[in-house]
Amino acid sequence: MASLKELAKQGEKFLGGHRACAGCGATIIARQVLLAAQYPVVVGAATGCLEVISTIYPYSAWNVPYIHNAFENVAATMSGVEVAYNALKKKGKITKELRFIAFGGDGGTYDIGLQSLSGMIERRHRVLYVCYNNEAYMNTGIQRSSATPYGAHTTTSPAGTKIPGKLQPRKNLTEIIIAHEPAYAAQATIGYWNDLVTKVRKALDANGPSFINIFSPCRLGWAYPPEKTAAITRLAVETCVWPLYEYENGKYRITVKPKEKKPIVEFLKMQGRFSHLLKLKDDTPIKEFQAEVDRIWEKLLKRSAE
Amino acid sequence: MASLKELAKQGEKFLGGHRACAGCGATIIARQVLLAAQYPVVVGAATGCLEVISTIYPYSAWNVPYIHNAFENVAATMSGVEVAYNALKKKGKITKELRFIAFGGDGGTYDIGLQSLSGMIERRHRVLYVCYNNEAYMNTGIQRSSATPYGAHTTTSPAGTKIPGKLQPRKNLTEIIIAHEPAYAAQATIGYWNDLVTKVRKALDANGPSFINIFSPCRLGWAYPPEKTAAITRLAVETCVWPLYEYENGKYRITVKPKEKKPIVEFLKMQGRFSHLLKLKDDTPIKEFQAEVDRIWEKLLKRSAE
Amino acid sequence: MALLEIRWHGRGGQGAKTAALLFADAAVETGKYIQAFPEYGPERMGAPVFAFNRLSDKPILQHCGIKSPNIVVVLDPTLMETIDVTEGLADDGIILVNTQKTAQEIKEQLKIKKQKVYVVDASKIAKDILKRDIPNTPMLGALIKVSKLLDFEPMLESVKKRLEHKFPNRPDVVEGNIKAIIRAYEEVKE
Amino acid sequence: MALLEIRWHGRGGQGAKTAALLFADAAVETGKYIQAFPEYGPERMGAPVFAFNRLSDKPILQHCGIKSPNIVVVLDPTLMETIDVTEGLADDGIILVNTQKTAQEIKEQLKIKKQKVYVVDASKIAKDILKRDIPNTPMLGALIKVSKLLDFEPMLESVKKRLEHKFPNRPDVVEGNIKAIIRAYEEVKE
Amino acid sequence: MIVARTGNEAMAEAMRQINPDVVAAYPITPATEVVQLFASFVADGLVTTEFVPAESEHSALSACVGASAAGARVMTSTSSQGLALMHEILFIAAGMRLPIVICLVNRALSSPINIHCDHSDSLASRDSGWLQIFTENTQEAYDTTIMAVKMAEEIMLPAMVTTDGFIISHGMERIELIDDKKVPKWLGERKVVNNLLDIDKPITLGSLDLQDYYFEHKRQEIEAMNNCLPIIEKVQKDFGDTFGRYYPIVDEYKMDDAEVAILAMGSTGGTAKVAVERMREQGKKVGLIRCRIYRPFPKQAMLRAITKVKALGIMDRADTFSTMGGHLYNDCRSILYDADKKPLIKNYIYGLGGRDISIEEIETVFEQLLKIKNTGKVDKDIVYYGVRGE
Amino acid sequence: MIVARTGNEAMAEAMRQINPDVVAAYPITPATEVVQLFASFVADGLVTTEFVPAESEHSALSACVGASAAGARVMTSTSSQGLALMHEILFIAAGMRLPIVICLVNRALSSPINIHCDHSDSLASRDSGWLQIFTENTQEAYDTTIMAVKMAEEIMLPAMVTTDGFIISHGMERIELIDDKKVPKWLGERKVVNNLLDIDKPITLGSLDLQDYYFEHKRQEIEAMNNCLPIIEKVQKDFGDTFGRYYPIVDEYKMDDAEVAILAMGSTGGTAKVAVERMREQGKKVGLIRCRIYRPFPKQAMLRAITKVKALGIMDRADTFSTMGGHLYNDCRSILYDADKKPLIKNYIYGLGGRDISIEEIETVFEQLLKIKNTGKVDKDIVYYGVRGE
Amino acid sequence: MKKEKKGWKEIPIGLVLDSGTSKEFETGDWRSDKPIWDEKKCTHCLICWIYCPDSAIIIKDGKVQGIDYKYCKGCGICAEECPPKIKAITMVREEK
Amino acid sequence: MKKEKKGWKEIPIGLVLDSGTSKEFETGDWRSDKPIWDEKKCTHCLICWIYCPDSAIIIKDGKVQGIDYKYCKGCGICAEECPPKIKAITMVREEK
Ligand SMILES: Cc1ncc(C[n+]2csc(CCOP(=O)(O)OP(=O)(O)O)c2C)c(N)n1
Ligand SMILES: Cc1ncc(C[n+]2csc(CCOP(=O)(O)OP(=O)(O)O)c2C)c(N)n1
Ligand code: SF4
Ligand code: SF4
Ligand code: SF4
Ligand code: SF4
Repeated sequence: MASLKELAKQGEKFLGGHRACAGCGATIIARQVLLAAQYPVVVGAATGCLEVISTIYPYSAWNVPYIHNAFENVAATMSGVEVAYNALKKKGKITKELRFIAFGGDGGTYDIGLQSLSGMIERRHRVLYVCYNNEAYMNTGIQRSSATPYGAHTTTSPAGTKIPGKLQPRKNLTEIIIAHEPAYAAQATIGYWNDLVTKVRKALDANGPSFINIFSPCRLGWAYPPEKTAAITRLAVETCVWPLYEYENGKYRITVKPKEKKPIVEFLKMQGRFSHLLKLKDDTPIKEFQAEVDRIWEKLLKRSAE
Repeated sequence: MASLKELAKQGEKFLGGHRACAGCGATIIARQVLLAAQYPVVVGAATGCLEVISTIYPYSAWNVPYIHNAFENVAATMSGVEVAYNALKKKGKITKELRFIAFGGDGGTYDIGLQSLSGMIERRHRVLYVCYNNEAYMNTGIQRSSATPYGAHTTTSPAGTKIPGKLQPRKNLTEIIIAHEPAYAAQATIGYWNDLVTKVRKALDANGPSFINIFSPCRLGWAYPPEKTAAITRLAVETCVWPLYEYENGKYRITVKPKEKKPIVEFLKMQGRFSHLLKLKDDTPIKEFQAEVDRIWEKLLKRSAE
Repeated sequence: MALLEIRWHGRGGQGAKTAALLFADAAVETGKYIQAFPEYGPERMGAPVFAFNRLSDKPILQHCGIKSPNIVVVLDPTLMETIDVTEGLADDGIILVNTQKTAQEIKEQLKIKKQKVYVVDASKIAKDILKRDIPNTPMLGALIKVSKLLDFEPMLESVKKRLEHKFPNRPDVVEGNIKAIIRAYEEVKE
Repeated sequence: MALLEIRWHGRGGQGAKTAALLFADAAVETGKYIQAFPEYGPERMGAPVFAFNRLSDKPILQHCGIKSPNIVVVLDPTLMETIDVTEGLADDGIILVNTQKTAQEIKEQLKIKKQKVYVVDASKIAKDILKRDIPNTPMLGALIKVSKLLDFEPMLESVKKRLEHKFPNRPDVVEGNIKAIIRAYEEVKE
Repeated sequence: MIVARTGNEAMAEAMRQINPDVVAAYPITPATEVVQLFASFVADGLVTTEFVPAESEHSALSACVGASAAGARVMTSTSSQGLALMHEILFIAAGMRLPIVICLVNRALSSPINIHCDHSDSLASRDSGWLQIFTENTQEAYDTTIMAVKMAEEIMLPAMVTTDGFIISHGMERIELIDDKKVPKWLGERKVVNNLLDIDKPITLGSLDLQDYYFEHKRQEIEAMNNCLPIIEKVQKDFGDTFGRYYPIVDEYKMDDAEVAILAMGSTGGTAKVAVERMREQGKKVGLIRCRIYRPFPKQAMLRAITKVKALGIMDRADTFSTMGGHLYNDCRSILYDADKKPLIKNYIYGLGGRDISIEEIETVFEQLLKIKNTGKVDKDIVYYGVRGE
Repeated sequence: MIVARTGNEAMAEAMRQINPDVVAAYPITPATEVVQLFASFVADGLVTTEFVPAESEHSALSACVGASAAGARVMTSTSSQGLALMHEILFIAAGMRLPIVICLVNRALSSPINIHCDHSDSLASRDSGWLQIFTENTQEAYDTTIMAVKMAEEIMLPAMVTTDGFIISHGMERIELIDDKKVPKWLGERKVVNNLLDIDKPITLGSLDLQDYYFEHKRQEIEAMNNCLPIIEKVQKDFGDTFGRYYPIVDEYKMDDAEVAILAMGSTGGTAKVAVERMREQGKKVGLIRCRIYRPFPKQAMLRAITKVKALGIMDRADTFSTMGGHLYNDCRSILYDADKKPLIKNYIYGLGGRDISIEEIETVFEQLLKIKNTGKVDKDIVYYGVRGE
Repeated sequence: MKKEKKGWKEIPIGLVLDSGTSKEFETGDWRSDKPIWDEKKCTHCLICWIYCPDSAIIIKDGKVQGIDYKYCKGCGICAEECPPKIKAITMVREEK
Repeated sequence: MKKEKKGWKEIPIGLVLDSGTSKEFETGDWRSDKPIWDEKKCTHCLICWIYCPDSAIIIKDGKVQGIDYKYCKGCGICAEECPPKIKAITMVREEK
């Protein structure tokens, strides 16, 4: 269990001066993940908010080696960086122990980057892939992704007079990745920094591909007051909208169990993206959303009991 | 339970005169799947053996509407066909009930076409995706795919003096798809035509995206005598190398349980692609393969017991 | 009327772009030719942003940026500390600032001699009437006044239309904004 | 020696391509310039296929297809029923067929007057010696004979080398193939 | 109806009025809004379109191919990296002769990644067999989007209509909209030649073509491109006759007595027209030529225009990375090869990655051209205009 | 060492001798063998390369970008649809100035899908900022693959070396191999300018470039392309001096006294040389020009060659789908614009999708050119040669 | 299998092709072994038919009529799969 | 934030950039609310630090030194997360 004092000892690896909205969750993730790393790391990022706000030429917020290639290929790009490292190490041109971390948003991971990630895991590259999951395409102005929850309003799944927000449930990427049998997989979020730090360290020590899906509030896309960024993630966990668990050599483990499971409405009502659902006379959308959450939570309890 | 007499009543939908190798499993799949369909179907195919051998201009073996676009996008292409059908139906330009089937090889499905398929399922297009899985890229001359089993020889995972065939286990695509929660998912193979036919009919009746992963012997890539094409699939099932099961509204069901589970060696020794493994003094590769098969089978038994 | 070029200074989220668009949109209905375009950047909430307008009686063909505006509108006075809002402003140009200060104080702060300065406490107006610090619509009123080339009544009408279209079932919001525009139109001073 | 062009007829899987490549590869070592290329199609096992060779003492520059070969080699006689193996064959050309029939019978079957026909039962040779019906290597021997422009000994040597390289720890296979080649070289007749 | 719209709004309005059967798309700056607005039309039931929020542009266009082959009227929108990711399927859509229409917002290609305007994205796919129409302003973008549907369907080739990223896509202008009902009426229904969904007469689309047929199929496609200009002109005339706005193949501005001229594409055309005015006020005989239809390349019309002047400044908002300068520059030199009147030509590569081009800078170009005309000498034939440190 | 090798074998041998740090690739006919053979070298421990069997070409090239940025010497191989799928990343690799080398086997682009040779695939990416070198035969493919590594690394731009699909890739020829040890020795180590793996001096690669810097970065890339021909010549000379085989920028055959000539790329060059011989035997003064270095386009060398004759037949194995004919045709007309000697030019679009081109057909072209020379008239300036029904 | 190939103006536009035309392409000559069907033994269970990759088992009113040698490539699956107790199909070498 | 921009011959080749240079870009002026840190109340638990999106909580030897207003955008997370019983950070409106 890491202590903040310990983490604070090392210098910052993700600096201020970036262009993120005030209170952006993605940047907190970048900081917490890099602070957790106990090895020197080389970072790759997919196109997306995190990349855009951190590397506007001639300014870079990254205090570690960083590469950006395109939107859909950070996993493939880091696969290449990792094998180059292996090759150069074999030839003695590099001696240090390095680790590799790929950052992608949910769009760059659940959708356009899924194949690249699937290939990276199947080929067993030793890279930690971090999906900072703000549940929509924020950089382009809040479009739906397959991580966008049922009913949420986005600009491509708008709450209109005929259609009440997104019609499909979230793609369960963490389960999809677990079906790939990576060396390590987990869900985390910033509100539980300690849980997050522990998972990052496990992932970097795992001898193979690892994946962490990190719930990442976006004050713009979710429409909530910026100071609530950390608080909102705790509600997501307490309502089981975002269960914290990990998968390691074939076993599931829930790392943070809410004392009492709150109804999702508590989570929804904090955010503008769901406000139309709460206004609807007909509460089936919310019921369906709740049912979906319960179903997945039940399954998780079962799996972790196995 | 369909009878062959019944199936034979309708005319052939996949004709002779195609250019497949004598005894090709993929073409048997095309026939069995189309014969099973109780609706008029529109077919799409990904680039690969099935497409190449069936549509060399000016000859087409397909006796149903057919479209080929590219290698990696048959799922997206058929998504488009399906929505066009919905749109035209809304406008009364089409009245008939049609169904849509996409055929892709394992390369076009597990690897380069995975994302396209994932998107099709996430958007809930009512298309049956059939992966005819011959466990390698055959059309281009037997290269490894992520469906290629551990230890198998292919031209890009050759059994060499330093490396004994493919080093990674099979990607478990069926589980990956199940994690997408399609309306219906299953594994099937030609040797159990009745099981296959039943699954195709369930899939076409399912109100949403469906997926069937069909084990497809390739006499060229697997190196076995052509007349064994059906027999070999039964061995795959009896050794649990290819379990026959289905997933429907949250439940797993094993559709064909082998009376006694045979050791995988019985399956391996029929095929040239594994011959080097049997020649090795060190039998760890085979042991690991067996362990992998057992692990997945155990999991399946557990899941289907849930 | 010759071509008039306007530059808006605001912060991401403050509605400088919205104001510029609304201004242009409304002006069209009064028979003018217009352009409205934001400064093109991936800037996020809080960051300094620009928006621009062109206004004319004749068709506007050019699509280049605006380097020397006739009018500069400052939505957020704190911007003046870090950004030279007078940059490129024509000698006979006008600066319109949302502030509690007097025009004179602003003149001194910006060290400008030739150009005219107009001030209005749009934030206060917004807070009074709309109960939120969104100075952009009030500033519209002030702008119409100082620009001297749009008839107030018709502009007000067409702004109203647009607000009604934007907030179909919020007459209160529409009313509030219109009130704010009128008050700013009246309160803006040199 | 002028340029010699050869066309091979076989079936997918029968090794027409392999034979053409092996032939060319071996000929290079004897100091010749060569080309070997398959007919380019996605054909599968069993389908009729072609392969081609060019052979010369001088560098070969052209990369076009071969339309009028000097020699045609038929690995599988059943092909003659569906395919015109004599197509484009020069009047002074040669046809070499793997068959039990006599050259005369083949002449009649193919209705050819001018060109020479050579026959050899390569399948039998293969089955006798290699215990499998793979007529391609034996046919090499026959081809060397009829083509009259390669010295047998050096060709045999370099073919052997290549087989040894291909089957490192199968001396039996190498021996068998060499035997088969020699026998075909001897048995081929007009 | 006179309104104020941004380029993206205008294209989205056109799509709403066209009410295509299928729209499959993926967001990308600066084209996102087109899709976004259209999605809201769907959500509000203003269109009956099936909207497919694809998981990538590659899949978006692949779905468009499937839908178009199935007989639907299909549109999409993208930009830059999105178009690049569609590259493979662009050629396939054209080869299958599917009249898909893309509302393309021009944006510079990575790398470096940049979200602003240049023409490298559409020009990098100029061989794909798509019609390419570059528009100057919001009105033209709106009108051309509607016309493109008709052109594509009659020619049986897909079409891209482009606007300059941000400059037009996010720039609000005064435009006139056509009545909602008139648009579908003018377009009529799509006539489907090969109907994939006709199960009574099953067809096979997209077969494997070997050496024996590929050339013949491509020859048909080439012929379609070679012969489609008259159809384009017909559609433009018909549009003008119906709605009162006429568009040329090549837009000539003050060219009748011009001694020197600038050739450009996209929004720069408008800026250059203002520069022409200013120069003319000083009595200088300058003109502007704007290439509107870029694919097919209008050889004759372009020759007619560019041979009117003694000195021609070709402004390319992209480079070919070939040592040969920009695209229009090479296209024009090529078609001029056997012309008897040959202007002196200078190539200005400008505005890459959204670098602004001002009226003054264009006036400077005119001054240089006048000098060239007088001296008869082109000092440097390819220059990079507006780059720092040149 | 004299051996017999197919084009794919030759390129794979070159890769084995180069022993790159990383190879990431994806199979595609007719390039598959290159990767296949290389994979067997890896399996047999003949190279120390890290081999990445990517799940698509897009990922293959993306991994190459990552590996090259990390300081590795990187190669891959692909063809046609594979290259098209890499399109987006091609521009990125060049923009990041990464010296990746692709062994490209030319194959026609879909649709229709076809596995045979034409040049549409590499030509469709000619703007991407990659060096493009078209080879005539197996020997040249082998030698050029080795040279390309050095060129790319010195120029800091990626390079494609192409062979004609099946014709060369699957055609066995007699070639001379260099001793294994000599190749790495001649190449030396890659000098890495920006080292991503240097954690003590962390750098940021691939940042977002807005209007204020994009043009400057692209200008650097353009400059690299504009100035790299001398480096290419230097490397070719150095290679010749070391290994005895010299290669030109533009390959001229019997051009000294030629009155008419054909300009072509790839394997057709060889076939045309034989045609030249036959014509010469009849006393006809014909010659061949083969464009070997296509990107950067060698303006000077090409001008020198093509202005030697009165009539020039430009044979393009691809079309631009622009109404303007083939690529070389337009490139040459463009560079000839201000030349004082101008040959009569006729464009022959031929061989699409692997349509064979015979010596006799090329002789016919020469006859037509001689007629053009004599009559001084070009009847039809763009013809589709060898298509049925023309 | 020779037939005159059409010119570019004659073939239909849009890369289209009538379905089922492979009937015109006979693959029977690929065969090196030939299935012989014994009508007397056959119980018409249709097992051979469901497994034939080349749709070469001719069926009429639910009964096997024989084998279509125009397409049969002689893979031998039918003989292999015909029930052990029946074995109504046997493979013989194509005589040359 | 004005600084002379380099010409194309002066900027490094290969789209490279030194890491950590965002320090030169001050985002403090984006702030409309300002966190005030009360040294006396602070227990140096560092909670505010781990949550600050702009790395604007200045730490030295494991102790909070104050807030770096050059970068702080005033999101208010620090004040929100500072333990209830402590609340050593309070947000005040930036006076204009
Ligand atoms: C091929 C391609 N398509 C689209 C884009 C435009 N684009 C850039 S970032 C982005 C969305 C990113 O969303 P996500 O991955 O969720 O990250 P976020 O912005 O939400 O942090 C899109 C659509 C692109 N750059 N490249
Ligand atoms: C983008 C692209 N990459 C590569 C290819 C080449 N290619 C065609 S089919 C194929 C392999 C197909 O393998 P699979 O999907 O397993 O089907 P199979 O051939 O085994 O039936 C490949 C690599 C292609 N056509 N397009
Ligand atoms: S939009 Fe959301 S994700 Fe992007 S910077 Fe702002 S808060 Fe962060
Ligand atoms: S290679 Fe395999 S899959 Fe392809 S046709 Fe032959 S048997 Fe069928
Ligand atoms: S959270 Fe509060 S108590 Fe803890 S360090 Fe920060 S200011 Fe001090
Ligand atoms: S207000 Fe936000 S940015 Fe400022 S110090 Fe607190 S947490 Fe950091």
